[in-house]
Amino acid sequence: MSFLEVEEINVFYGDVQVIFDLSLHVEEGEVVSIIGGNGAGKSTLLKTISCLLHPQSGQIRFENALLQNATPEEIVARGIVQVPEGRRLFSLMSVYDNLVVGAYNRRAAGSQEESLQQVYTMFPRLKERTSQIAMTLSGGEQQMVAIARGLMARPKLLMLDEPSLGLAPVLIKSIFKTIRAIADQGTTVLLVEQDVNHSLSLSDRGYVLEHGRIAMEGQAAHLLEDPHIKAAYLGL
Amino acid sequence: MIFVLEDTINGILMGSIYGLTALGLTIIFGVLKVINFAHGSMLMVGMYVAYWAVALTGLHPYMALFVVVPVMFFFGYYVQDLIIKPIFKAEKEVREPITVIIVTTGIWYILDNLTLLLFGPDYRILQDNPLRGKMLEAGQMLISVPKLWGFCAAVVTAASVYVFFQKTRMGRAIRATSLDREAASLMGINQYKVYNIAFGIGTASAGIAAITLVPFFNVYPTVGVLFDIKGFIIVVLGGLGSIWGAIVGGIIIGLIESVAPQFMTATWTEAIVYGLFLLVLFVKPSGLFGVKYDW
Amino acid sequence: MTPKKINNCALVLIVLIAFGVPLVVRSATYLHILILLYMYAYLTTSWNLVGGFAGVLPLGHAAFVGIGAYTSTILSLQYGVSPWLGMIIGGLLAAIVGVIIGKPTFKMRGAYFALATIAFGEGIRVLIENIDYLGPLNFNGPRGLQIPPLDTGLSRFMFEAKEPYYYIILVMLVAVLALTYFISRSKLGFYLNAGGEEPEAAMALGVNVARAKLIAMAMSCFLTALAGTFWAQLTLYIHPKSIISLDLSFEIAFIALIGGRGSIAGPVLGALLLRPVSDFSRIYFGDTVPGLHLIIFGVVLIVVMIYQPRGLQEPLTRAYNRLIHRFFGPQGSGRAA
Amino acid sequence: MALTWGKTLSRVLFTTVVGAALVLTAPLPTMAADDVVRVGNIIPLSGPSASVGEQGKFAREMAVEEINASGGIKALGGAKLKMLYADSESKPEKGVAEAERLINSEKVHVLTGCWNSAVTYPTSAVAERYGVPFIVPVSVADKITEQGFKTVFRIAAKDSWWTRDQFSFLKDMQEEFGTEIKTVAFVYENGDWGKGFAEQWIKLAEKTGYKVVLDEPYPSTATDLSPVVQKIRRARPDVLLLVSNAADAILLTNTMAEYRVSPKAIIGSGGGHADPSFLTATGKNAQYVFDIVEWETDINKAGAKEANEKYKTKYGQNLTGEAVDAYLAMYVLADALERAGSLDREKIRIALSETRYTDGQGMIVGYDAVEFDQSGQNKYASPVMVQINDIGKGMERITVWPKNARRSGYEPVFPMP
Amino acid sequence: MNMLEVKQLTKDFGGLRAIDSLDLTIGKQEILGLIGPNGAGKSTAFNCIAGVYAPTMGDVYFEGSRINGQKPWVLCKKGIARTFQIVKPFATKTVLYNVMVGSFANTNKRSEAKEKAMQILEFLQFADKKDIRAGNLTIGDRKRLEIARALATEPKLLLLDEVMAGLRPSEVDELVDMVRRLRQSGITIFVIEHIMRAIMALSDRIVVIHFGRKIAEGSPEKVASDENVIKAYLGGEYVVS
Repeated sequence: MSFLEVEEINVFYGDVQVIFDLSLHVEEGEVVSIIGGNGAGKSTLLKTISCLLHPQSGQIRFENALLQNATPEEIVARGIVQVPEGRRLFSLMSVYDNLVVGAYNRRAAGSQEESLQQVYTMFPRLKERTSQIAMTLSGGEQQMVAIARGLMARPKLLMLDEPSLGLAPVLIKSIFKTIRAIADQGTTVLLVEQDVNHSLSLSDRGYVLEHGRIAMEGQAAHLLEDPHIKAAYLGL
Repeated sequence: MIFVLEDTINGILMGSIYGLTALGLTIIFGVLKVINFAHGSMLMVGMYVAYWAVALTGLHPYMALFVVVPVMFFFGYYVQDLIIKPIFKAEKEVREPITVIIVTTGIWYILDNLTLLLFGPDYRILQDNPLRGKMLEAGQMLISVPKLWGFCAAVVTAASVYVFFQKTRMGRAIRATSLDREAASLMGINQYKVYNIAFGIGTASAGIAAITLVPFFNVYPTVGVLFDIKGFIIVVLGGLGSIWGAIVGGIIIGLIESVAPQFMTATWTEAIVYGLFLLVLFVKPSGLFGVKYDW
Repeated sequence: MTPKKINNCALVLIVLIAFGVPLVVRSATYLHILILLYMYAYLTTSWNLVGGFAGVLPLGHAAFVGIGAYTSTILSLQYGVSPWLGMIIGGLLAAIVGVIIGKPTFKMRGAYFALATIAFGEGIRVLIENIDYLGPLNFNGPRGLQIPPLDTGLSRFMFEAKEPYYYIILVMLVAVLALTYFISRSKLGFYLNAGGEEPEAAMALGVNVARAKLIAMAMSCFLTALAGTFWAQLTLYIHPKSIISLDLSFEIAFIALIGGRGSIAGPVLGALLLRPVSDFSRIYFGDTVPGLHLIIFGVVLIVVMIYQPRGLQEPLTRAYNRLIHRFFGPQGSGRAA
Repeated sequence: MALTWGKTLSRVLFTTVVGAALVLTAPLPTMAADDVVRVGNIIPLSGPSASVGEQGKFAREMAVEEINASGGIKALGGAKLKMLYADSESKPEKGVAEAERLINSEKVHVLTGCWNSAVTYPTSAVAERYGVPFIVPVSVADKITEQGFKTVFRIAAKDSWWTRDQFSFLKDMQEEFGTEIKTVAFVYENGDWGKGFAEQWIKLAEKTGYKVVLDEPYPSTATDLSPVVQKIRRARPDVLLLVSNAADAILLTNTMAEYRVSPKAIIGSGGGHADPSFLTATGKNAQYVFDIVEWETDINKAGAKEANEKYKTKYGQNLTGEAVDAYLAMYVLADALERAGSLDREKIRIALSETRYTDGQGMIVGYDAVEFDQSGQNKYASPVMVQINDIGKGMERITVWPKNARRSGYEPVFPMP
Repeated sequence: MNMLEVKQLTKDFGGLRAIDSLDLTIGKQEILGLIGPNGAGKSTAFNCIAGVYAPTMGDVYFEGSRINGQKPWVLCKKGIARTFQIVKPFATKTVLYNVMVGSFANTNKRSEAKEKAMQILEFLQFADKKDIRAGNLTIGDRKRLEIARALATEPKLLLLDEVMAGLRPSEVDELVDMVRRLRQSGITIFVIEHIMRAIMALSDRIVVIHFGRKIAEGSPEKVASDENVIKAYLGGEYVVS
C-alpha cells in the first residue's frame, strides 16, 4: 500500500464536476509534482485531500487509513499539511503568531519550540522579522512564512499549492531550493505547480492534470523530456 | 464645576458597564463576522441566572461569578453549536451571512418570551445584597460603589480577554480563524469549535456584565432590549471587533448620557447619541479603534 | 399551451381572484388580516428595491413609513389637505430624506450599513418623540396623532367598511409589483443587480453604482412612505413608538429574507408565511400563554433560515413547476428561474 | 428573460391566492352562541407592560368566575360571561386590529381594555364605529372620553382628576402639618401618559403659586436614571411629582435613595408606583413615598378585604388599583346586562349609560357609586392617596387621603424625614 | 492623434511610490504590451488610466483630452473598457445578463442591449453558453465573459489585464487570435500579460516597467534582448538562503 493513495475520486464544485475518476499515489519520502494549467483541478484535488471538499465517489487513503468524511482538522492531525495557494497568511498577526498557529494541532503543539528553531534555521530572515505583522512583509517573505507555518505543523506529507505564484523568477528559484531541502530532510512532498520546469526538476515523479483527469504520469525526468508536455505546457 | 465632575465620574463608571455589556457583541462580531441580535437577551439570561444564584443561596452577589460565567459560557457555546452553526455550514461561501442576523433575532424573541413564560413579567431586584445603595462619599460627591466595581470588572474583563486572545494557543487560533477561516482549517483549527468558544466567551462576558448590573438594576424579561441598541452603537463607535473600542465606546455613551442632561432634558440625550453615532459612521466608518481592514 | 401562456393565464386569474375576495370573504377581520398582509407585502416589495436588488440590508425603513404617515396626517389635520395629496408629498419628502441618508451610508459595508440604518430609524423616532411643535406643525411628540373619523369618503381616504381599504392596498400592491417587474427588466434593474453583486466590475462597465443605488433608494423610500399614509388612514392613529419602531423595520426585512431577497415573488411569499404566523398565533395563544406567539414566530424564523437560507421563493418555484408539469405536460414547465 | 420574470410574477399571485385560501379555511374560532355573553378584552399580555396586563387579566377572571358561579346573568336566562383576551403588546395598531377581530369574528357583545392610553384611544374609535360598548377600566388620558363617543365608558378617574387630587392632597397636607411648600419638580416618562399629567401639573402649579424648579421628561427605556436624579438633587424641590412605568419607577426610587434625594414629599401617579413588584423591588427605599391610586388593600369598604385575600391566595399578589378597576368593570357590566336583558349591543350600551351601581360584590372601591356622565366618564371615580411605610409588618401601602378614608390610627409622615 | 497618452504619471500609496513618472503612448489600432515582474505597478497603471485611482501626479490624455481622475463609468462611456485580473462576473446572473450590463452603456432600450450582447457573444463564439449562470463557468469561459462584457460597452480602447493567465496553451492561442481580430475591427488594445509567448506574439510594441519605472520600450524582439529587462526578471537584488 502506498503512503497516500487516491482512488478514482469524482469531485464536484456545486453542480460542476471538476475532477473525474482521478487516481494517484505518493510513496513515503517522494517528491511528487502535479502540473497543469489553471482550472485543471489542481487546487480542487489538494482541497479534497485536505478534506475541505469531499469526493462524491472514490476513496483516499493515508497510511492505510481511509479519509472518509474526515474534517480538515483531523487531516492535519494525521500529518497531511497543506500550504495553500496565495499564501493565505493571517494578515494582522505577527510572524511569530502565524508560526505558532501552525503548530496548533496536538501532535505538533508539544514540539513547538523545537519546530520553531528548525524553521528559523531554515529561514533566518524570519527570525529577524519575528514580531513584524505578516501583512507588511514582502511577497517572498510571505511565502517563506507560509511554508514555515506549514512545517510548524510537523507534516508527514507536505502539500504545496503553487508556491511560485506571483513571485519574481529569482525568488521562485530559491523557493524551489527550499522545497528540495525540506524533502531531503525526510518529509514527503506533494507539489502542485504551473511552473513545469522547476517543479519537475526537483521531483521524483509527476502527474499531468488536464480538465480534471490525469493525462500523463511517470518519472519526472521522463516527463520533462516528453514532447507532448513541451508542446502543451512549456510553449515551445 | 463639582457637578460636572460628579456627572463625569458617573458617566465613566456607567459607560464602562455599557462597554462591558457590549464586549461580547464585539468579540462575536470579530470572529464570526455576525451581529448577534440576541446579545441583549443573553445579558437578560445572565441577569436571571445571577439573580437566582444569589436569591437561592444568599451568596454575595459577586460570588455568583462562579456560577454565572460557566453557565453563560456553555449556554453561548451550545446556542452557537446547535442553532447558528447549521447556518454557517449551509452558507459556507458567504462572508457575512445575513441569515444569521435573522436567526439571532429569532433567538432573541424566543429567549425573551420563554423567560416571560417561566418567570412571569415581574420586576425583580436583589433586596438585601450588601452592595445595594452603597455610595462612596468624596466631599459633596457621591459615587456608586456597585458601579465602581462594574468599572473594575469592565477593565479586568477586557484586559483578560485581550491577553487571552494575544497570548494563548486558543486565543491565537481564534484570531487566525477571524482573519482567514479556510487557512485556519488547514492549520488544524476546527473553525466551528472556535466559533463555539468565541460565542461562549462573548456570552460569558455578558454574564459578567449581568453580575455587575444585578446589585442595582431590575431584572425582567425584556430588560435585554434596553441594552441591545446601546450595544450596537457602542461597538460601531469603538470599531467592530475591537475589545478596547467597546469599553471606550461605552464610556463615550455613558458620558453623553450623564453630562448632557444637565444642559437639556434627558430625552434629548438619546437624539445626541444617535446623531453622534451617524456622524462617526460617516467620518470614520471603521469606528474609533477599528482596524482599517475590511472585515 | 406554451409556458408563457399558462403563466399569463395564471397571472390574470390570480389578479381576478384577488379582486374577487371581498365578494366571498365578508368577515371584516379576515379582510383586515388580508389588508395588513398586502400592506406588508407592499412594504417589503418597496424595501426590496434597495434591500434586494442593491444588495444591502437596510434595517430602518420604518422611518420612511413614519415620514409618510406624519406628513399626510399633519397636512390633513392642520391644513385640511387631502390625504391623497399628503401621501404624494410624504412620498417625495421620504425620497429626499432617503437620498440624504443614502449618500453616506451606501459607502458602508455589510454590518455597518445595517447598524447605521437602525440608528437612523431609531434617531427619527427619538426626534419625533421630542418634538411637540416644529414651527407651525404639531407633531404632538410622544403622544402621536389621532385622525378623527368624521368625514368618510374617497376624497378623505377614510371609509366605514374594510373593502375600500382592501382594494386600495391591493391596487398599490399590484402596481408596486408591476413596477418592480419593469424595473428589474430595465437598465436600472440591470445596473442595480450588477452594482450589488460586483460594484467594481459594474463601474468599469459604465455603471454609476452610487447613482443607481440612490435612485433605487429614492424610489424605495417614496413607495414606503405611501404605505405610511395608508396605514395612518387605516388605523386612524399614528404613534411614534409603533409606526417608527424597530420591530416594523425588522419585520419588513425579515419578510423579504424569508420569502427570498431580490426576487419579485419573495416579499409576497414571505408576507404570506409570516403574517398569518404572527396573526394567528397571537389570536390563538396570545391570551392563554402570553409570549408564546412570539416564541412561535422566532422558531419559524430560525427553521426557515436553517432549511431555506435563500428564502422560500426557490423551493416554491420548483414546486410550481412540478405542478404545471403534471397538469400541462412537459412543454408547460419552463426552465428554472 | 421576459419569460422568467412573467412567470415569477404569476407565481407570486398564484401563491397569493393559495395563501389566501389557506387563511380562509383555517379553523375559525367558534361562532357566537346565544347563551353566553362574549366579552372581548384587549390588554398588554406581552411586551413592556405585560405585568399590568396580567393583573388586569387576573382581576377580570376572578370577577367573572364569581358572577358565573352565582348563576350568570339572570335576565338572560343565566347566561355566562365568556372572556376573550387579546394581546395588544402595548402597540396601538395591534390593539386596533384585535378590536376589529373581536368585534367582527368573535362577535363580542362588549369590549374592555386597553390600559395603555395610546392603545385605548384609537381602539375606542373602532368600538364607536361598530357601536360596541367599550368599558375602559383604566386608561387615564382625558381625551379618551372627550371624543364625543357614545360607546365609551370609563371606570377610572381621568388624568385631570388625578392631578387635581394630587394638588388638593398637597394643599391639605400643607395645612395639616404646617409645612410650607414653595417649589415643585415634575419628572415623568416621555409618553402619552406622562406628558398628559405634566401638562395638567403645570397649569395647577401656576394656579396654586408653586414654583416649578424642574420639568423633566425622561425616556422610560433609560438604563441609567442617575443623571435625572442628579437634576432633582440639584433642583432641591420641596415636592417631587412622578409619572413612571414599573421598571423606571423602581430604578428611579432606588437611585434617589442612593443619592439621598429627600424632598418633603415624593408623589407617584400610580402605574409603576402601584405595580406589585414596586414594593418588593424597592424595599426601604420606597418608604414615605406617596402614591395616588384608585384603591388600596386597607380600604374601609365591605368585601374589600375578602376580595383581596381571595385574590392573594389565587394569584400570589395584592390587588392593585388597576386590578380593582377591572374587577369592578366586570360587575358594572353584569349589572348593565341584567338591566338590558338582551344581547343587543345598543341595548347594552343604553343600559351602561344608565348605570347606577352602588352596592354589590364588585363595589369594593372607595367611592359610593358608579355612574357615567354624558361623555362616559364615571362621575364618582376618585382616587385616594396612599403612603408607603413600614408600621411593623413590612412595607405596605397605607391610605392617607382623603382624611375620611385614612386608615384609622395612622399618622402620615409629612414631610419626609 | 494618439489614442492614449500618459505623461509623467505618478501614483503614491502612503509612502510607497507604485508608479514613478511613467510616459507612454498608444496609437490608434495599436496593440501595446505592458510587462514587468510582479509588483512592478502594472495593474496600478491600468487603474489610473481606467479611473479607479486618481493619479498623484502627471496626466492621462484620451483622444487628446485630459481624463485625470474621472470616474470609471464616465471613462467607460467615453470608450475605455477594461477587464480585471481577478475576474469579477455577476455570478448569480446568466452570461447574457452579464454582457447586457455592458451593452446598456450605449442604450437605454432593453431590446437593443440584448441584440448588441448577442452580437458580441456570437463574435466570441460564446452564444451557446448565454443561459449559463456566470458562477458556473470554467475559468477560461470566465475570462472570455470578462472580455465580452468589456466589448459590449463598444470601447475604442480596451485594457486587458492578464486575460491569458491560467488558460491552457490552446486557449491562449485562441485568445491571441481573438485579440488580433478585435484590433482588425478597429479597437486599440493595451494589454498586461505574464505569458511571454502570448505577449511577444501579440504586441506591436512592448513597454517594460519595474518598480513603477519604465525600463525598456520597443518591439518584442528588442525588449526581449534588452539587458535591463533580463536583469529585472532574473534579478540579483533578492537573496534568499
